Amino acid sequence: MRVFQLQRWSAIALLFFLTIHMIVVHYPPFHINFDNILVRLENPVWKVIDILFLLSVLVHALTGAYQVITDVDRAFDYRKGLAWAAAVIGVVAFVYGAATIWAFQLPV
Amino acid sequence: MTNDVIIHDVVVVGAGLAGTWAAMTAAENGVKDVAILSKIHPLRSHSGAAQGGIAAVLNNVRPVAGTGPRGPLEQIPPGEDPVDSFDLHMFDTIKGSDWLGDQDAIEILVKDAPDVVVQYEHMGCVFSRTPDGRIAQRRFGGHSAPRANFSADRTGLVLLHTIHEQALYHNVKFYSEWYVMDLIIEDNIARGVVAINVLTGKIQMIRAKAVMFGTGGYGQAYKVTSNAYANTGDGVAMAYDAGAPLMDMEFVQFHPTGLYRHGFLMTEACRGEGGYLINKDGDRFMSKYAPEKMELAPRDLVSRSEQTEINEGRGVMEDGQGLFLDMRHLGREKIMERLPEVRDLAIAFAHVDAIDEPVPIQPTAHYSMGGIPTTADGEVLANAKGDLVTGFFAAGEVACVSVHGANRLGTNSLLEASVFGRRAGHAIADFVKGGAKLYPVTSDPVKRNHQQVQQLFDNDGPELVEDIVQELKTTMTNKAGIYRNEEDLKSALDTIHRLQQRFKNIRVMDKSSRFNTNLSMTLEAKHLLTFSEVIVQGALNRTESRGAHSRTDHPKRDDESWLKHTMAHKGEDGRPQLSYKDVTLYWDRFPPQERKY
Amino acid sequence: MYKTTGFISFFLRRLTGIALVLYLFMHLWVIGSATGGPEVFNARLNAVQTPIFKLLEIALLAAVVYHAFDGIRLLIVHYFDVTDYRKSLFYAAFVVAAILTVAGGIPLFLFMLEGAG
Amino acid sequence: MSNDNTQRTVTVSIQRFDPDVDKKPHMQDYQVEMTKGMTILDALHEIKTHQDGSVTYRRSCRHGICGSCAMLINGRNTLACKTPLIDEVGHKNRVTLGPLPYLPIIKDMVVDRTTFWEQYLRVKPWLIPPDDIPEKEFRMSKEEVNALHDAESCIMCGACYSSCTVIGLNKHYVGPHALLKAFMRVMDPRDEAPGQRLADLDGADGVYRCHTVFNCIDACPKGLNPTQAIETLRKLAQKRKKFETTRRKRQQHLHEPIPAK
Ligand SMILES: Cc1cc2nc3c(=O)[nH]c(=O)nc-3n(C[C@H](O)[C@H](O)[C@H](O)COP(=O)(O)OP(=O)(O)OC[C@H]3O[C@@H](n4cnc5c(N)ncnc54)[C@H](O)[C@@H]3O)c2cc1C
Ligand code: HEM
Ligand code: SF4
Ligand code: F3S
Ligand code: FES
Repeated sequence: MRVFQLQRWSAIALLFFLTIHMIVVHYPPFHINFDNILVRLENPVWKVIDILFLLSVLVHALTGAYQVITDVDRAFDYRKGLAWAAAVIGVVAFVYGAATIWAFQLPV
Repeated sequence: MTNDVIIHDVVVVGAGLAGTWAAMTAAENGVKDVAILSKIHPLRSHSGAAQGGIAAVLNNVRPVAGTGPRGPLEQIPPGEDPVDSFDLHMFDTIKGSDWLGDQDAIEILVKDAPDVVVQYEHMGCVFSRTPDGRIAQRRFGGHSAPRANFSADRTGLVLLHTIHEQALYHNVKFYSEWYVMDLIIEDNIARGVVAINVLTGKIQMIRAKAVMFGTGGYGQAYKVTSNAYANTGDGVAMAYDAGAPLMDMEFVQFHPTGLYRHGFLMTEACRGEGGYLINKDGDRFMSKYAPEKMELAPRDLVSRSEQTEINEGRGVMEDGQGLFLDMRHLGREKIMERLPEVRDLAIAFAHVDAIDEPVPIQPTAHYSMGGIPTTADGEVLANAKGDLVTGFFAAGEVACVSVHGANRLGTNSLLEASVFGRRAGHAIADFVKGGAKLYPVTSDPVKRNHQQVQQLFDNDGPELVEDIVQELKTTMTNKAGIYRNEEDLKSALDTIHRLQQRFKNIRVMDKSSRFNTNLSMTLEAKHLLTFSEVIVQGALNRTESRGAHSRTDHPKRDDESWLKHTMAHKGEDGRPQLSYKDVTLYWDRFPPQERKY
Repeated sequence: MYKTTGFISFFLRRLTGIALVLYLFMHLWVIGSATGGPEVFNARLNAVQTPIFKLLEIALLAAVVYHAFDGIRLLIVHYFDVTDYRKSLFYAAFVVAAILTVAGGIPLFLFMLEGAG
Repeated sequence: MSNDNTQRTVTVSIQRFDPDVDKKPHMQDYQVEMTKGMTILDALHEIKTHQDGSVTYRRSCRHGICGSCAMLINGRNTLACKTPLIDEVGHKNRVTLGPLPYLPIIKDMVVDRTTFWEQYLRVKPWLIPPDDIPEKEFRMSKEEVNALHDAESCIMCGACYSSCTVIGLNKHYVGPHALLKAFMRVMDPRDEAPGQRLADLDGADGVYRCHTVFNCIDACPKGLNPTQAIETLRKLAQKRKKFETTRRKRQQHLHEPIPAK
């Protein structure tokens, strides 16, 4: 398993998810507020899609950042540490993001 | 000055095919400590510029039956009769050499050839192929069967890279960009060399049990040349200065197809693949000079024919000094597959695409038949009697075994560098393992060379090195070129003597120690002046025409008096002293004949 | 510095990539407020719905589409052997990105005016 | 085609630097009488031999085959000996020369290529042949030979290496020249260990450090395509095992004639 592969595959996944995301969330006249989003996220399929989107964007972003940093000669020698740091950040951000998506629920 | 001394078992000067083969073979055969010094990075060696091919009797292809000697080629189906043989290759080489080649050495060259080529292949060299996957072969001038094994038109490059990789694999130590400036021979025993580490400018002595030279040719003595800037004959000059003899130096090959005005080679493969030579009137003029072989006659003959056409006013281009090499009829596909580099060269330098237009060419100084005389095992001869210089070896273009005699056939020199480089490697391994000693150096060569450099720096005279070199080159081209005569040669000798005097008043512009190429160019100029004198002296004495040496005042070959090698020693007065050595002939098999193509 | 179309595309891709990462984390933080309930979320979201942010959003769009199409170009090169078309592909990616930025930017811009008015 | 007949004086602006004397590089102008067919290398030779012997550069073959004279000409890496002066001077009558970028300067246009050669060595450029060596040549098809065409024409001039943005950032990266060589060995049906080679290149400083900047293609004076080689290696690296098996199968027929089509 290679950072490179992760980045390419996540890029392909992003192509799909990001297009959807841009259209349904950011494209006017959609107005972003809690209720509007809730309408969509009530559907568990959308929840799954958003979680996968979150996952791929995090993988892509963090591998990307990792590549940018390890491209520098001096950082290259610390790449193990950097990879772990990226993984930790990724997990935290994923949990945080997943909690966010989870939060869009009708009050019980 | 101990910190100035480096010690190895074997030190090889020159990282072309010859030097690298020797080093690699010695290392492969149990000599642990082999070092190569090269004034340019090994992969920049001039062997890499060779285009056409390397000769060997493999019998992979033959002319299609019934199409005549210049017809298309096809692979020989398994089980069918071979068309080529060792005897044929030998005969072609001997005839090419105008019977001046030593036939025992030629026999070795020819018989080792298939093995060397196959070894290249096993080491990873990428050859062009026949449809059934064997090494493809093409025709070459003076060869009566297709036996040039090739890799498109970059054969030398591929061979050089292959052998360099092998030397790396065998842990040969490379000193890249070390300029060797002196050879240490004391009491007829080679003890090492003195070199400048170009990067730092430091002068150091490298001592070794065996010293080998594979320093290449000396084409830079001529104005229009196919040779690299690096081919300044350092090796021959250093050996000569150190007391070793030089052999057959007057034989300098002019290649018929140098790119007009630039001299870069349009490989003979252009004609081997079927290209024509045409003059101003559009005639294939070779029909006059070599009705049978036409464009594929040997180089000396074709170059002379061209020069005659030019002299008689049938040349092309504005100064009438060129002729055309026409490859249009070969078609795009063949040119792209087999001659891509040549096409690129013509486009880059002459703005001519060989697919659509004929390429302007002219004869160009190309190969040095002469050099340091050696045995077939690369051991350097000390004199015409056949005594050896202990611990001194040479192979490749710097050496004269002699397999090329008065004229080399195309593709025989990559072969020579490989075969005799390899043999020298074996001989060196035996020599070192047979208990060779590391002889002490009694004089102080580092100091001596240091002083020489300091003197050049301090000199600060009015003369520029380049002016001297340019005058030398012009003189050599005009007076010791394709056609020679007594008057011209005498005047050339005068000029060289005058230039040697002027050299004493030169100025080296760059006096720094770091990467001083100005200094190395100056030392090279000195070498040019040294061996050019030997070329001219040898040519002046040889009152006959043989192979590449063509005297208008002595137009016939004269076996009676001149079937012998010229040997030149540096005399007491610093002038070349000539003596002569017999040619080894197999009288029963290849007696001298008239040379007609 | 060695400047070619290859370098320019690389540089822009990097720049947009890093910008997008920064945006991503900001974005996560903003919408992360949803865990605090609708009020917090809407409040924080309103803070980033001012015209300035809307303009930035157009820049974001530009960055995303450029990055995406340049990325697609690399994916194409990776999966199909088309290095010969590297320059045309770069111009194509750039032009498509520009068109999409304008096409997406105009509604966004109008939307912004609307929201402001 | 440019008009070759214009003889005129042109300015050759050269970046000078001798670390023993200078603190940092500076530009120095020379006037050269341009003659017909003059190349950049000819102009440098004229300057070095007649005007200023301390101007330093590497050269040998004069016709683009030895790889010595790669340098930065008007902001592009190429071979000085293959570049006509007239094509570069433009209407400003001026050309700017400097050393290959991203490499330590030894003097003027001469750069320190240590890392370049180390990386070349790292890919084990030699063939690793099978144990079973035939008496004659191994059989290779024309197609197999053609696949190696690019890699085999490489003259190791370093124009690609020193144009690569990634090399500018990170000297751990093995570089396009070495990867092209590695490609040549991996693709060679005679090579015994393509799997191991691919594994060796499968790391962060190997094929994946390339960011497809394409500078290497644009710079290569021989018109070669290292990027394509790198992309191929990347793909093969992912299916090493399968590739290794295919190679084993192919090697069983290395002694036999290529079947006619
Ligand atoms: C353009 C061209 C095309 C050719 N094509 C063919 C062909 O198709 N077929 C064929 O058979 N032959 C061909 N030849 C001839 C053939 O290439 C040469 O004869 C052969 O390569 C010589 O090899 P070498 O090893 O002796 O020397 P080279 O390859 O010239 O190597 C000389 C080495 O010595 C080193 N050296 C020299 N002086 C010093 C010094 N002072 N200190 C340290 N190192 C030094 C150099 O750095 C270099 O490494 C061609 C020649 C030319 C010029
Ligand atoms: C459809 C959407 C996207 C595609 C197709 C895509 C594609 C790519 C590709 C192929 C690379 C690899 C470049 C290389 O190998 O050098 C890359 C790098 C990168 N991407 Fe994306 N990407 C997309 C969206 C994003 C998003 C949304 C972000 C940010 C959150 C992002 C951040 C990065 C970063 C930081 C890099 C590393 C920079 C670099 O190596 O040049 N990408 N992208
Ligand atoms: S790939 Fe091209 S640019 Fe790179 S070293 Fe080889 S010849 Fe030079
Ligand atoms: S320039 Fe460098 S990044 Fe890759 S495509 Fe060429 S090696
Ligand atoms: S001098 Fe050999 S490549 Fe330019």
